[in-house]
Amino acid sequence: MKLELLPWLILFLPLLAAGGITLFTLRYRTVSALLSIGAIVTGFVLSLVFINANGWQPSSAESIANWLTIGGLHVDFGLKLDALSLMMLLIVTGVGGAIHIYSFGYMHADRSFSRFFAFMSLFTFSMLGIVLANNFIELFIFWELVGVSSYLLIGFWFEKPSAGDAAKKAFIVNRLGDFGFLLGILMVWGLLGSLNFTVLQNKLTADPAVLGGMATVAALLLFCGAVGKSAQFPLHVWLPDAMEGPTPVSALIHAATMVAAGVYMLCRILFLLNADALHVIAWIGGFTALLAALIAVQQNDIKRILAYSTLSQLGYMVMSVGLAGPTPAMFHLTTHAFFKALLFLGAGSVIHAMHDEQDIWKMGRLQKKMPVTFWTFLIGTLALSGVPPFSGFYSKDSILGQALSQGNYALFILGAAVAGLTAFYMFRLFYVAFLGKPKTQAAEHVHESPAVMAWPLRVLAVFAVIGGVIGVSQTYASQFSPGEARESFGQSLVEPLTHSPAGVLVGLAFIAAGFFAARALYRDAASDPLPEKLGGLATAMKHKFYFDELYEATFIRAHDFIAAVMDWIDRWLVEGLCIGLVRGGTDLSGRALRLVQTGNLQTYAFLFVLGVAVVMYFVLGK
Amino acid sequence: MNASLMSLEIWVIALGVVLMLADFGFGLAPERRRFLAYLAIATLGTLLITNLGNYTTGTAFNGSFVEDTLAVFFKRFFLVAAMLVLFMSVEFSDRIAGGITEYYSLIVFALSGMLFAASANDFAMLFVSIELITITFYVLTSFQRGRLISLEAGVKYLILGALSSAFLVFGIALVWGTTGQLNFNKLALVAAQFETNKIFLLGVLFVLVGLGFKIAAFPFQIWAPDVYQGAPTPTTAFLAVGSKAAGFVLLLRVLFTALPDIAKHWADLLIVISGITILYGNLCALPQRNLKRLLGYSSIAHAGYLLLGVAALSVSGQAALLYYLAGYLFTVVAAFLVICVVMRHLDNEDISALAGLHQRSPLLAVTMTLAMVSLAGIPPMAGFFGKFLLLKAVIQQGAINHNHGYYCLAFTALVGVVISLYYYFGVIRAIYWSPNTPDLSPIPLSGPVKFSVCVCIAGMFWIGLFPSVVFNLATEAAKALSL
Amino acid sequence: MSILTYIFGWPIVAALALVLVPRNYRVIIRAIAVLATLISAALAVKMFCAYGSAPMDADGYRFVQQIPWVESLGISYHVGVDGLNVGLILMGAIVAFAAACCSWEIKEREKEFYILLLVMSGGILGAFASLDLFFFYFLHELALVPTFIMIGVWGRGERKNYATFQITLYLSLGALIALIGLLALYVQSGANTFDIPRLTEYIRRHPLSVHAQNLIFPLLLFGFGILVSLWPFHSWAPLGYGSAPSPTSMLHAGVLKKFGLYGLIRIALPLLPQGAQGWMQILAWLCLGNILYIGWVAMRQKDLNLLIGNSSVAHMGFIFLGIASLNLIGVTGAEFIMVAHGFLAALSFALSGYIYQKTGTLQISELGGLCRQLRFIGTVLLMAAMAGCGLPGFANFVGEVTVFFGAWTVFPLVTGLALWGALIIGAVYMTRAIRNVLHGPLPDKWAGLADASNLWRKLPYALLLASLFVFGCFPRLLTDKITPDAEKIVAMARGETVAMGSTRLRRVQLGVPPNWIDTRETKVDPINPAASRPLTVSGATPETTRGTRVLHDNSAVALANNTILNQ
Amino acid sequence: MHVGLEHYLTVSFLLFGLGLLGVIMRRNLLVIYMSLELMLNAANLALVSFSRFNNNLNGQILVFFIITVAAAEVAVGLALIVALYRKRQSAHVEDLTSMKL
Amino acid sequence: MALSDILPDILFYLFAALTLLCGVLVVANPFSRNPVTSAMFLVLTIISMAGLFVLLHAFFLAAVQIIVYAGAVIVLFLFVIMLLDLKEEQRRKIKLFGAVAGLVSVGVIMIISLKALRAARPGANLPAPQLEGGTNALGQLLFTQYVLPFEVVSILLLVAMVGVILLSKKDLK
Repeated sequence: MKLELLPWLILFLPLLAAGGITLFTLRYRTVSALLSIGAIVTGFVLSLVFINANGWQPSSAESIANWLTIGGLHVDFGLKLDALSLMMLLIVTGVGGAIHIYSFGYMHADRSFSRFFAFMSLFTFSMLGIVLANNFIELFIFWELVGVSSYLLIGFWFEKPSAGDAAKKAFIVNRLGDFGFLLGILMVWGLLGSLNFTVLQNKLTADPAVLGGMATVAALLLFCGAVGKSAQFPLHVWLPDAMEGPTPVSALIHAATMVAAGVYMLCRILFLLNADALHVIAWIGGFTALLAALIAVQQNDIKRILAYSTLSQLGYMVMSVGLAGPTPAMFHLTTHAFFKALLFLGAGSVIHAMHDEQDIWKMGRLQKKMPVTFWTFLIGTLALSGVPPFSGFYSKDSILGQALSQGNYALFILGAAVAGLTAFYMFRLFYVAFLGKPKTQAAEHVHESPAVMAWPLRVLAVFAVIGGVIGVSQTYASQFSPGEARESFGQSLVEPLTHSPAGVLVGLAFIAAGFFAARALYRDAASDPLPEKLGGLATAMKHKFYFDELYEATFIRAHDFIAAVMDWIDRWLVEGLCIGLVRGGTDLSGRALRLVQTGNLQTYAFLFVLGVAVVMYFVLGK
Repeated sequence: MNASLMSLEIWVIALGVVLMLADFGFGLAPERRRFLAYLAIATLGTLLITNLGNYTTGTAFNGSFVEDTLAVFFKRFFLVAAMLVLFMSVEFSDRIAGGITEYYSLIVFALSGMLFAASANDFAMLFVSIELITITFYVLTSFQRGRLISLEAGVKYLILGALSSAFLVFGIALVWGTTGQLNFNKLALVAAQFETNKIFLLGVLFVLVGLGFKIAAFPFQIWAPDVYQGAPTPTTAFLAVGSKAAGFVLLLRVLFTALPDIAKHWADLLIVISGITILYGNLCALPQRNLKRLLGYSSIAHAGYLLLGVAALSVSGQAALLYYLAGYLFTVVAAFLVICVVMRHLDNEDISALAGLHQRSPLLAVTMTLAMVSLAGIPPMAGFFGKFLLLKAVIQQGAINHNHGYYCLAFTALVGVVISLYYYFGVIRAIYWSPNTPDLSPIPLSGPVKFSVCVCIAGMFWIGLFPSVVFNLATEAAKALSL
Repeated sequence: MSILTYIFGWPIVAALALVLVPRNYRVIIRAIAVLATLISAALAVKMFCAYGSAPMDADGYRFVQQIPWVESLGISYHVGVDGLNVGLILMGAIVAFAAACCSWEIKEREKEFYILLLVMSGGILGAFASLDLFFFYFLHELALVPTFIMIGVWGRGERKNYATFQITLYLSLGALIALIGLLALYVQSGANTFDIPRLTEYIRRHPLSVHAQNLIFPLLLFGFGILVSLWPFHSWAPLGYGSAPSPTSMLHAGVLKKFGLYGLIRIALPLLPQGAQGWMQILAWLCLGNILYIGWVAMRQKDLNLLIGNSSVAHMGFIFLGIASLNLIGVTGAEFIMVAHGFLAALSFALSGYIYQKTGTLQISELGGLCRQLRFIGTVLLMAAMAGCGLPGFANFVGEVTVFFGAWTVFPLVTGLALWGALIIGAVYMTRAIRNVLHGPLPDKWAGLADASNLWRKLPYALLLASLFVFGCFPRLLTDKITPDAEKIVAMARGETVAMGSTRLRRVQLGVPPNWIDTRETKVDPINPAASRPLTVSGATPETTRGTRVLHDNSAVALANNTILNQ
Repeated sequence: MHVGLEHYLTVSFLLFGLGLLGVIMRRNLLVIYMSLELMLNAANLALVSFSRFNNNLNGQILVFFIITVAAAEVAVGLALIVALYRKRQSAHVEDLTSMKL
Repeated sequence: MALSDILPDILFYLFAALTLLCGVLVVANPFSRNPVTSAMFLVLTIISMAGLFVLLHAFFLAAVQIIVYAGAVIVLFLFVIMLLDLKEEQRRKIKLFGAVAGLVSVGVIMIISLKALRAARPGANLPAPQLEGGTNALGQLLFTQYVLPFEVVSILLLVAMVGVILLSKKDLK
């Protein structure tokens, strides 16, 4: 049973790669890249081997080493192996591996090539850690590591001020979420005395009321972590700015890692979330989905559109979790990983070809010159829009179905409307960037990307097509609702229709509406016609509903103001007044006291006698 | 009569007379006169080893002269101090226009006065020994009569000294008049009856005024800065060490041998005086730029620290006082030695004259630094363990008596130490990192100076690092007080 | 002779030896200093590794040596280690070595500098090793004074003089207040001994009166607190560190400052339990002053050194919080941060020193984009900053999280606010600093900066960083040593009556009551545990109830029979 | 009322007070010095009267010593004042303030 | 009451008044600020005090008082005054504050002392005085019990002598 070692190997291979690159191979670009790619691809292969050998629910569910024990605080470093984590393992290593390979081509000209791969491997390691963590502290450790890896990667081109700022913003906003997360962890530990998921689950199963009145608070605090990491409203602002990193990084962040972590974590700790908390979570998710979709409609940067679409899709997933549907959520997370990675890499390919031009209004008519990119991007668009039979259709529909089955019609309608909006902005992007007339000189002279970039696109495109019907959903279901019958391939192909035909129909109607609207508006447009039609709303959408400005004016301003006040107090009251008073007072009293040393003998004699008089008065005078 | 107990004093007086007559008899050339000083030092050293190495305790002259561990402790102290001061005087001799041999002999006579003070056990001896010291110091202070400030210092010391003598004498008169006893031991037996007799208490108070003047305790400290500044440097050193120690030994005898009961009642007075003395000395020193004057203020502060040991009213307090004095001896003499050498051609003795000393003479720079560090009470120098013991004694007393005054006193001492760090470090700063150093010529050091400086450094380290010996001696000495 | 004597004796001996070396033999001076600290660091590592297997004396200390010094007062030279100081000594020795290596930036009066540096190193290591109150204090003072002189002579910046005097007076005040407290403790106990084990044993049997405890504890708290820059007595710290030469800052902020905390844990908590009770609430709120207030102040700093100095002050807040929580987890966490912060502070100041040495400024506005030119230094600085905002993988994270867990059960509100300081404010000022110093475009004037080129130059940074990593990744190396002794301290501090007869017996009693243990085995062990190399040989002695858990090979295929606490 | 010890002591105290007053009020060094002599004499008077009324001769011995010491002190003091006068051409205390603060 | 009974009292009051009056005139002569005047009144004070000594039967000390003090010390004073050719003390502006403060502090000392005297009443319950301060008795004491202070005083005189020579030598070698 040497296979027990495999999860550890899968987890630590990327770390070894990162460490090795940093310490030894910074100068050898290709070696570095191969180390990094090798680590993740090996991880993928080993994951497959492991799953093949042990199935989705290995008999030994945890593999543990004690990391820290202090009295009642017991922290393990353990791996949790179940369908949820193993599937995520595959996604992270698989999709991540494709992105790694793609990066080899994309980043080839960069001077810090080795450093890039070191960071990528670190990022992969951190994400794998989140996936495999079996307790809260371990999860939090990797949670933080993901944060810092994203910080490093977003700020990869640190000489660009905007990149530095974006990295900083991502880090701090994530930290805001982590603040709540850690508080939640503390609260759960305080109430239940353990950090291990299995132990916690057993306790809660044994006594569901053990959390008492704090249940909702604790659940929502934990959710804060997901809000930060998965960029849910109101902490969604960092994700679009994270575009400042190289495009493969965006692909990694948006598709397989980081943002997925929040949803994954919610599914992992689902047993801790009570009904009230879930309700809040569902609405936050739904609202984020709608908000992001609206903003995406008016963005012109190709990566930003994709970024907001990610936000929107993450909203779906969170909403699904909130609707007590972890299976649809994870299902959508998986398919989304495929097509969003595809889309980002495709966008990267375009940007690469366009010499770092990201404005869609400067592209156009790319299908001839970049066929692979064009077709794969189209597949990604269709999948994201939820067009059957692409993978996105199945996953999105399962979420809408979940809403219906929970009887939450408001969220159902909201979800369907967002699906329509998704179709609208994606086809807007597609029409403007890939079809129509070339809008600039650069767009006329593009070339297809090299094979090392094209092949990951092709592979991902295949999964974007078939991702919905290869049993992903069933695998998750085996985790969250064990005992359900496994479906055959044919059943899963038509599963949405059999399960909730109404949902499918409404959803498809919205999607069609979105597509035709986009087609009507943007098929031949040279500039965006929408702002004139929508007026102020379009401006608001373009400016992301002014969230950045709002935070700038409140949170950041408040902190800077408090900091200024504190600094003033420190400088003038503590340092200046208190210390100054003591210092000045001492000095002054010294100067005053020695004034009696007039040098005049008579004064001295007088003071002498005065001293005697005073002493006499106190000793004998009473 | 057990006059053999007094052999040390007799030898010292003889030495003084010999020194005085030697110059007449042989008409030594000026540059040879320093050999007289070396002779004196050698004699004193021999006496220190032979006479005090193996002493017998006892009393003589109807108990007016006592040779006990306390007396021996102080006699050793005074001998070492006098030897170091004599070294310093040799270094200083070119600045004393007339009668350097007389200067040496006066130091030896002052020493004899201190030795008598160490053994004084009745008020008559107390009075005459204190007067012998004081009158010698009038002369020693104004010895540089070419310098106005030396004379001015002499006059100030004279008038205020005479004033304090008048109080002392009047006090002795009242104490004797009410009790009929001059001998300390006999007084101790009857003093308890007079606890409420106001005339008696007035007398005690006046005696304390006289002694307070000698140790420069507040409010009788006013003379110290002027006299320290004006007097020739060796005199100042001797004044700071010897005269102060003589004041303390007499104070200890009066308070704890003669009047232990009264002392207990006056704990609060002692606490207040000690605290104010510490604060006054340290605060006034803060803006001071003249180095000798600075040490004058600092010596006031140190009188305050020493008074902690008196105020503690316990054997451990008195032992701490003695221990502290021992460390203080080497420290202060070291500081004045450096001043004496460095300020050779300077009249103002400003701290800035130390600028660049670390380049001009690393040895002197290190000496001064160590002296300041020790005065500030920082390990591993002598001052640290001394202050440690003093504070311990005070806190101990506070714990025993539940008198919060002791805790306040400890805090006052603490504040004083912190304040003092400022000016002590100011001196060190002047040595090591003065912005402008006009004079960088190396300072030549004579062998004896090097020797005495090294002795001082060794003393500071020895007492600081291996306190057992001195501390045990001090404890033994302190125990003699209450026997 | 105990190994501890050598650890702190070498630097002192080397300092004395340096006195005799002529000042123009610069290389020899440097070599002696570096060698002495290297030996002492190596010995400290050896001591740390051998800790588990070293024999314990009756009081639970190892490597003990005792020589009477002033017997009538009960003062003796007594050194020894237990879990509370073993990490500190290791950290101190390593930092001292790193500081000696970093002293290449000193160009003038090298001899004096190295003498002072060695005295400081020896003094502080000795203070940590000392089990006698007098030497504990004495050696700390001995180490403190060189700090002042070093700042005064080799310091920088226009406020150097002010900073020197402020730090001198402030710290002396703190030290003296603590001294009064210690003396009062000695006097009130009536044990007539300065020996810490004797005193502890005595006081455990004859506790001080509540009145005395109430009198002494604040003295120790604020005396030591001033030494550790407890808010609002902090203002010496940023200024002093900002002006000090970097080896001094490294040693002081890293090592010397921990003295006060160590004193609080070692002396104040166990010996004055009732005095401590009332103050813990106040201390918890004061520590917020460090964490939040100083955090905010740090956000406003325009000088890198001041920023690091402020952040170092802010970090002290977590330690105080751990102490204030007065439970095993909190105190262990506090001890852990003490070690971790030692490495971190030393590293940060070493780096800022490098930058200052190369650029001549630490004004954040003047710097920028340095990561491009200073690859190594920039990377390490980035890591240090990340460690400073509590990134996992670095030792600080372990300590801070542990403290939060410890404090949560006692002061949930304070913990929550402290979390805000740790996670948000720390992140804000650290990332801002990185953004402005390392990121962004490189100004032309810094285009010629030279990175730390050879291995020798890189060594101190790498060493400190590696230490942070090692303890961050394998915290049990330290916690297993700390916990048994922290348990004793906490038990005394909470006034729990425990049989103290034998440490070993006690650990069984206090260890883990059986009902805490969920013996569910979650993992079958496929590898023969005996065959795998144990990573630590620390406190997990076989006879403890927790003996079944042994941390295995660091290839992370750690497999162990697990015990899960579900208290 | 018969003249007793208190009367003599009263005179002694008053004389002491007069001396004190002289020391702190007069500016001429010589007069100050004379006032000091008054104070010493006050002590002598106290001693002698105590001696008489206590039937104890020791006090008179003390007086003997005091007179001797006072004479010596006067000699030294006057020499000093003369030396100072030569240097400063003044015996006024207010002119002796070259050292202060 | 016989004259022999009250004569000592009358003489006491006479001498006491004379002593104090002359003392006042030494310290604060309203008519003259000349040090010579002060010195002359000091002589008178000392002589009248010698009278008090006689009343106290301290005949030897009375003689010493006159010989040493009036004869030697005051003459020394006068010599110095003449030598220095001191002018009458200039009437510098009296600092009112200083004067008042001085008076007050001396007043406090006096009041406390005199109050203490009245409270203590040291003269009460004493046996009748019989002591005769004769030369013989004094000499006995001085050369037996007090020989040590006596010798110390001799050194003191030696020191004073040397000191005076050193301080007043004309030329500085």
